[in-house]
Amino acid sequence: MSSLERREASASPRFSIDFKALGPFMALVVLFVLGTAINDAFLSGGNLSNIFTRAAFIGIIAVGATFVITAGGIDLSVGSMAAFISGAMIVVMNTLVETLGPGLETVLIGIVLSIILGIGAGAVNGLVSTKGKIEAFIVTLGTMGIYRSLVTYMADGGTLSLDFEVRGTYRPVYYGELLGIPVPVLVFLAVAVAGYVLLNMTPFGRKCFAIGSNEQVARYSAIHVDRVKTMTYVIQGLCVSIATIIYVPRLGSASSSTGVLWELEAIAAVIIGGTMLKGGYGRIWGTVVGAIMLTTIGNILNLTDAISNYLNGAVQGLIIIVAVFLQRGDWRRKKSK
Amino acid sequence: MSSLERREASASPRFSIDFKALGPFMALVVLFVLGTAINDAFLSGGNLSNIFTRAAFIGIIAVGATFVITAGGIDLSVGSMAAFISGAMIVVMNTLVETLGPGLETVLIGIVLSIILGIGAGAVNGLVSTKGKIEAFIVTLGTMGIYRSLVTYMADGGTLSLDFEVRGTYRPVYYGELLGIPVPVLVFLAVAVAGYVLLNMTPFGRKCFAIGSNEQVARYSAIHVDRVKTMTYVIQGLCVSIATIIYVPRLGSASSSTGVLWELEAIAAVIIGGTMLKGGYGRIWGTVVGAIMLTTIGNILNLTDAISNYLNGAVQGLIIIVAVFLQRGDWRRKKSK
Amino acid sequence: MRLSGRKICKSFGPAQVLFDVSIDLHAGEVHALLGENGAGKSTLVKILSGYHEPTEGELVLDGKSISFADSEAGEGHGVILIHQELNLAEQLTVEENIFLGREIKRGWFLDKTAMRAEAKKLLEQLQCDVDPRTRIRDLSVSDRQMVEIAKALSKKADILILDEPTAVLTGREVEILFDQIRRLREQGVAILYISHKLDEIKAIADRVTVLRDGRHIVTEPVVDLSKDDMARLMVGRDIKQMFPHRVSDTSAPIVLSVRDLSVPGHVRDASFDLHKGEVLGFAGIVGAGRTALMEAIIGLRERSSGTIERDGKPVRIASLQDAKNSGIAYLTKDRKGSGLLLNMDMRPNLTLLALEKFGRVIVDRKAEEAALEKAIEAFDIRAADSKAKVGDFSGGNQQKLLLAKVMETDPDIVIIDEPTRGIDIGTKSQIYHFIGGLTDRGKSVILLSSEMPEMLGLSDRIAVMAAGRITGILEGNDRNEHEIMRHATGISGQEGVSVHE
Amino acid sequence: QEKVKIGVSIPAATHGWAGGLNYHAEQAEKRLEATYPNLDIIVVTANGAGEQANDLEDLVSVQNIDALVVLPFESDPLTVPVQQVKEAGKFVTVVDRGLSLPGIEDVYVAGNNPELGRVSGEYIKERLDGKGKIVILRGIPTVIDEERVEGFMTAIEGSDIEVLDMKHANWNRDDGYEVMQDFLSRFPEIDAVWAQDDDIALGVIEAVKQADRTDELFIVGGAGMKDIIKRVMDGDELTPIDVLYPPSMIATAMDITAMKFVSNAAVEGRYILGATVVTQENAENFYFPDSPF
Ligand SMILES: Nc1ncnc2c1ncn2[C@@H]1O[C@H](COP(=O)(O)OP(=O)(O)OP(=O)(O)O)[C@@H](O)[C@H]1O
Ligand SMILES: Nc1ncnc2c1ncn2[C@@H]1O[C@H](COP(=O)(O)OP(=O)(O)OP(=O)(O)O)[C@@H](O)[C@H]1O
Ligand SMILES: [Mg+2]
Ligand SMILES: [Mg+2]
Repeated sequence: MSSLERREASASPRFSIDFKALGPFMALVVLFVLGTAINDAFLSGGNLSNIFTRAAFIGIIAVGATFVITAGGIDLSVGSMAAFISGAMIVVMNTLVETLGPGLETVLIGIVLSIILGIGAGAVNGLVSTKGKIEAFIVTLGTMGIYRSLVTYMADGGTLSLDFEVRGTYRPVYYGELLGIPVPVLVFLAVAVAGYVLLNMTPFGRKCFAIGSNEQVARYSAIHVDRVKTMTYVIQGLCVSIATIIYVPRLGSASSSTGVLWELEAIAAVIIGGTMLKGGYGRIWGTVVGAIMLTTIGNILNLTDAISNYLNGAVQGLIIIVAVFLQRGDWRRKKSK
Repeated sequence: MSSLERREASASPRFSIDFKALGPFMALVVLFVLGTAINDAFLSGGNLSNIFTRAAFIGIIAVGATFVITAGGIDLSVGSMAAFISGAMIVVMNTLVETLGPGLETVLIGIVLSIILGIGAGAVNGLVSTKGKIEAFIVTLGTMGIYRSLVTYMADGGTLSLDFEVRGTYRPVYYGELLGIPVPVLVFLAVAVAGYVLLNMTPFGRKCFAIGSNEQVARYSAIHVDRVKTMTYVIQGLCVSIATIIYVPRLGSASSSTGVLWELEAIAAVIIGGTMLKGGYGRIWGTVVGAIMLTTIGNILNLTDAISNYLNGAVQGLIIIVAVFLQRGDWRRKKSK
Repeated sequence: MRLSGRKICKSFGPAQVLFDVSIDLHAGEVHALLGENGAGKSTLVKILSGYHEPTEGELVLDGKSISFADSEAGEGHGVILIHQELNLAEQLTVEENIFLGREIKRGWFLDKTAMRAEAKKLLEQLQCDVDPRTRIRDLSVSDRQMVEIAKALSKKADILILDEPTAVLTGREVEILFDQIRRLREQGVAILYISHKLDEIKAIADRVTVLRDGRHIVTEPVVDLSKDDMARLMVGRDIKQMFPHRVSDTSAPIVLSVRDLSVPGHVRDASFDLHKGEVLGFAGIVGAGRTALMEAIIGLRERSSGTIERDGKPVRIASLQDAKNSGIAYLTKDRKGSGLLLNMDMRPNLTLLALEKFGRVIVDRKAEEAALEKAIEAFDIRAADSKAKVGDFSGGNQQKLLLAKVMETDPDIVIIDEPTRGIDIGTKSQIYHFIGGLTDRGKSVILLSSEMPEMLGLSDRIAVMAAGRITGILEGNDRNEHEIMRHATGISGQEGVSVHE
Repeated sequence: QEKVKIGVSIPAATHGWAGGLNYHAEQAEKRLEATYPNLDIIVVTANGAGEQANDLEDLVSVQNIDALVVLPFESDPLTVPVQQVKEAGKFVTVVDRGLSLPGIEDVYVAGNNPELGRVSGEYIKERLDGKGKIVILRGIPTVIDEERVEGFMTAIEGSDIEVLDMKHANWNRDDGYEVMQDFLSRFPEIDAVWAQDDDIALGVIEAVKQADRTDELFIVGGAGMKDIIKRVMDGDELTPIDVLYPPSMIATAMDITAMKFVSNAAVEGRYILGATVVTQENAENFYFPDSPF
C-alpha cells in the first residue's frame, strides 16, 4: 500500500482499522462457508480437526517466518531444513534403538537433537547473511540446496525410515489428543501464543519491527541489528525443528522430497496474514489464519470431484488472490466513497 | 547492504566503485578457472557454446526480472508462464499445420502468439497487483499456479509435442548459428543490450529506479507509478515469451514440468548480479553474468565425478554463496583497513 | 566544562569537511553553533556524540580524553543528539519510537502501560497533542520533530545537542521547546544548539560558535554579536537586502482560478485567484489544510468537488503530469519522504520531474550534466562530492537541490511549500531573490510558509486558512501578523471542517 | 441406492510418467463410471508425501470412500497413512510402490523397478558384447531411481562394461538434454546411454543429434512413451528398444478394484507387471498415438 493511500486510510480510520485486523478472519470465514456449501462433511469434527492438524506444520514454520520477514529478512531454506532435520533425527533414533531400545529416551534424544540442529541451522543462516553481508535471499537459497543435498546424501538417494518400534513410542506426538484436541494443534497454539508474546510484548519483538522498518534508525537507537536479525533466523530454525518434531511421527520417514516448497507456503501464509514482505510490520495471528487458509483451500479441493485435478493449481491460485483481495478490504473502501 | 555500510563504501570510493561493477565478472572468472582445472574439456568451444546457449533461457528471463525487481516488485510466475506459453504455441502450431502446412507461416504465427501471450500474462500480473493493490508476491504466486495448471490441462497431464515437420522448419532458431555464434546466444545478447539501453538510458528505466527506491518520491515527481510498474511486468512477460520462442525448438515439447523453478533461478541471477531485492538499484550486465554463473556451476558439476551426485545441490549452494561473497568485495575492504 | 572537541578534523573519503575545529560545552550554558549549509555543523555534532569517528583530534569529557565507540557509548556518557534529519521508525507508534532500544520492562515483558503513561507525560510536557499510539507515518513533520524532542528529553541528558530542531516547528512549538531548554539549562545540562534562525540564537543562546567551510571562525558571547555580525561571520560577506524589491500589480490577468474545491476531511469549498506575476501567500496553523489544498490542485489528492481554470480556461488535472503540462509545479515540504531519492546522486534527482525535457527516447546524459552544473551554480548547491548520494548531503543543500528539481520543469506557476526549511540566512536571501526573479519574469508563485517574515516579506496577498476553509485573503495593509493570526485561529468567524478525527 | 465410492490417490502430473498416470486414471474413471453407474470414482492428486497423506485423510473423512487405490509418492512415509485407511475398514489397492509393512493392502499391482533396470542392463550388455563405455542418466534421487540403478548394475556386473559416469537428470527432458550435452563434451567415446526414462531419453536424443554423434551410440529409455515407441517401431538406430513401465498400471488397478464391487470375482492378491522389452517387432502393440504419454 502506498503512503498516499495510507494517508487516506488514516483519514477515515473507522473503516480501515477494523478491516486490517479482521480481514484474514473474514476471508477464512468465506472459505469455510464455501467449504460447507460444497460438502456437508466439511464441518464435521473429523475434517476440521484434520485441517487444523495439517495447518500446524506450515503454521509453526510460518510463525518463525513472521519474525524473519518482520525484521526485513527472508528464509528460503525452511523446507529443506525440515527435511534435513527429519533425516538426522531418524538416523540418530534408529542408531539409538540398538543401545537404548525403542523407548522414550530415544525419542527424547531425537527431539533434543532436532532442536539443536534447528537452532544451529538458523544461526548459520543468520550469521552468514549478517556477518558476511550477503543478501539473505542468496544465503538461504544456498543453504536450501545444501540441506536438501545432505538429506539426499544421508538417505543415499532413497528414503530414511524410522524404526517401526520407535514409531510406536513416538506416535502420540502426532496422533495423540489432549482434551479432545490433537497434539499438533496444541503445539501450534502454544507456538503461536509464544510467538505473539515475543513479537508484540517483548523488547526483542519491538526491535524486529524497528529493524524491518528502518535499519539505520534501529542502529541509532542502540539496537544490535546484526544480533537481532540473527536471532530471527534462530527462531525460524527453532520453529522448523518444532514442526519437524511433530512431522516425523506422522510419516516416519524423510527423503529428498520432504518439505519441498514449504518455504513458499510459509511465506505465503505470512503475507496473506498481513505481514509486509518489505519488513517493519508483522502479525502472528494473521500468519496463523493464513496457514489455516492455505490448508483449507487444499481441503476444499478434495471435497469435490467437479474440477479436473489438472486445474487444482489454478483454483488454488485464484482463491489465494481473491482471498487476499477480499481481506485487504480496499474494495470496500472504494465503494464507501 | 545497510545504509551504514553504504556510507563506508562511499567513504572510500576508490575500492568500492571498481569492485561493485567488476565483482560479478571476477566471480565468473574464478569459476572459469575452476572449471578448467577440473576438466580440460571445459574450455572447448563446444562446451562454452553449450554454457552460453543454456544461459540464454534463464538470462533472457532474468533481464525481465531485473526490471521488475528494480522497480520494487517480484514475479514468481515466470517459470510456469514459460511452460504455458510453450504449450499454447505448440497446440496452435500443430493445429495450423493442417491448414497452412509446416512452413514458415505456421512458425511465425506461433511466435506472434507467444509474444501476445507473454505481454498479456505480464499485463495481468501487473494490473492485478497495482490496481487490485495486492502484493506482487501473492499475485504472481497465484498466477504461477494458474499457468502451470493450464499447461497441465492442455497437455492432459502429459506432454505436448510439436509436429515433426514444423520442428524441422523451426529448428534453426535454437540450433542455428550466425557467424559461428548460436542463435540463442545472439538473441540473449540482443535482449541484454536492449534491456541495458532501456534500463539505463531511457526515461522509463530512470522511473523504474525511482519507484523502486521511493514510491512516494516517484509519485511526487509526476511518475505514473502504477503504469510504470505494470510495464515492468509486461517487459518480464515479453522476455519470458522470447525465452520460450527459443526454447520450443530445442526439444519441441512442453509439459507440466517445463520451467519448474525457473523463477528462482532467474531471481537468483538478478540478485547475484548485484541488483537489490528491495528495489531501487538494478544492473543488467550483472544479471547476464549471474545467469552465466548459475549455468556454469551446473556445467562444472557435470564435468566431474569427484562429488557424489547427491551432493550436487550442496556444492551448488556453497558456490553461489561464496561467489556472491567474493563479488560483494567486502572481504577486500576488511583487509585493506 | 563538560565536553570539548579539540582540533577535530573529518574527511569523507577524499573530501575533508572539518579542519581543526575546537569547541567547548559548559554545564548550564546554551552554546549555539552557526554556519552556512554544508559548513560542517551536523558533522561536528555527530562526532561529539559518537555517530562519527573524527579523522583527527580528540574529545574531552570532564577533563578526560575519551573516544566513543559508537552512539550508544555516547549516550552512555549522557551525550544525546537530536538529529537534523528525523530519525524515527515510520511504521512504529510514537510511544514505541520514544522508547526504542530502551524499553521499560516488567520482568521479561514490555511494560506498555508504563511506557504509554511516560510517553503521555513527555508529550504533555511539550504540550504536544498527539496520541502516543499514532504511527509516525501518520504524523506531520512538526509533530514528528516534537516526538524526537520528547525522545531526547526522556533520555535524561547531561549534554544535549539539538541539530536544527526548529526548522519544521511552528512559533508556538518553538516557544515550548525554549521553555524546556531553559529548564534544562537551569538543571545544569550543557546544551549545543544549531539553527539558521538568528532570532532564536539571540533569544536562547549564551555563547555562539561560527563555522565557515569546515573551519572555526569565532566563539563569542551572544550579547557581543548582533544578528548582522553573525550573518556576516557565517557567510563571509554582507547580506545587504534580505527580500527582493517587488512591485505588485493586482490588475494583472488571472492565471489560476480555483473554485469550491473540497477534499474530504481536509478542505472545504476553497476558492481563490492567482494573478500573473504575483506571490500569493497561504498562511495558517499546521493542519489547516494548505498542503492538502495544493495537493488537490495538482492532482496528487482526490477532490470531491471543485473546478480549476488556467488562464481563464477550465482544465482537468487528474495527475501531477497534467499539472505539469498546465505549467504548474509543486515543491513538497517533505524533502526526505516525497522530495528526493536519498540513495541516488544529484543528477537523477535533479532531472526526475522534468525527465522528458532530457529526451523522450534516450535520456541525454550530457544535457543532464549541463543542467546539473547550471543548477549547482544557480542554487549555490555545495556538495563535497557531486557524485555522493543525496542522503549524505547537508540538509540545506538537499533543500536547494529540491528547489532546483522543481524549477527544471520551467513552470509558469510554482507552488512552494516551506521553501527555506533548514536553509542558512545567506541562501535564504538568494532564494527570496530567486522568487522575486520569477515574478519579474511573469511567473506566479503560491507560497506556503510558517515563517511570518517570509510570508510578509514576499507575498503580495495572503490567503489564510483555518480548519480546511479559506477564512480570508489579506491585501495591502491588512497583511500583518495580527490579521493573519486573527483569521488563522478562526476568530474571524466561519466554522470549519473537522480535520482531526 | 448408495453409490460405491472408490478413492484414487496418485502423484500430481509433475513429470512425463506421472502425467501418463494422471491421464490413465482419468480415462479409467470415465470408463468405469460409464460402465457401472453405481460406482463413483474420485481421483485426487498430491505434490508430495505429506500432501498425499492429507488426501487419504480427506478421502476417508469427507468423501467416506469404500475403497482406496493408491500409488504412493514414496513407500515409507505413506505406509502408516494407508494403514489407517485400512483400519477404517476400507478395501485397499496399492499400486507400483509397495508399502513398508506387509499385509496392509488387499490388492497389490506392482510395477517392477529393479526388473526395469535389470532388463535394460541385460540388453546393453548383450548388444555391446560385454564390453564398452556407457553413461547413465538417473531420475530424481528416490527409492525408485535407486532400485532401477541397482537392478541395472547387477545385470552388467562382471562384464567389461565401464560406466563412465552417472548424473541425475530428474526424469526431465531439459535436464536430460543438458546432462547429455556435458557428457558428450567430456567423453570422446560413448557406446551406449541408459536414460532410464523416456522423457530423459528424448532430451538425450536431441543432444546427441546436435553433437552429431548419432552413429557411435544407442540409447535405452524406459516407460513406454509413445514418441519413443514410435521411434522403435520405425527402426530408429538410436533407440533400438524401449522397456515398458506403463503408467496405465493405475487403470489396471482401478479395474481390479472395481471388480471387487461389481462382480463376485475374488480379486485379492498380487499382480506383478513385467518389464516388457519393446522391439521393432512388437512395438505396434504398445503404440497408442492418442495417449498424451
Ligand atoms: N556521510 C557523508 N559522506 C560524505 N559526505 C558527507 C557525509 N556527511 C556529510 N558530508 C558532507 O560534509 C559536508 C558538511 O555537511 P554537514 O551536514 O555537516 O553540514 P551542515 O553544516 O550541517 O549543513 P546544513 O546547515 O545544511 O545542515 C557537506 O558537504 C556534506 O555533503
Ligand atoms: N510536514 C509534513 N510533511 C509531509 N506531509 C505532511 C506534513 N504535514 C502535513 N502533511 C500532509 O499533508 C496533507 C495536508 O496536511 P494538512 O491538511 O494536515 O495540513 P496543512 O495545513 O496542509 O499543513 P501545513 O499547514 O503544515 O502545510 C496531509 O496529507 C498531511 O498528512
Ligand atoms: Mg546540518
Ligand atoms: Mg468421479
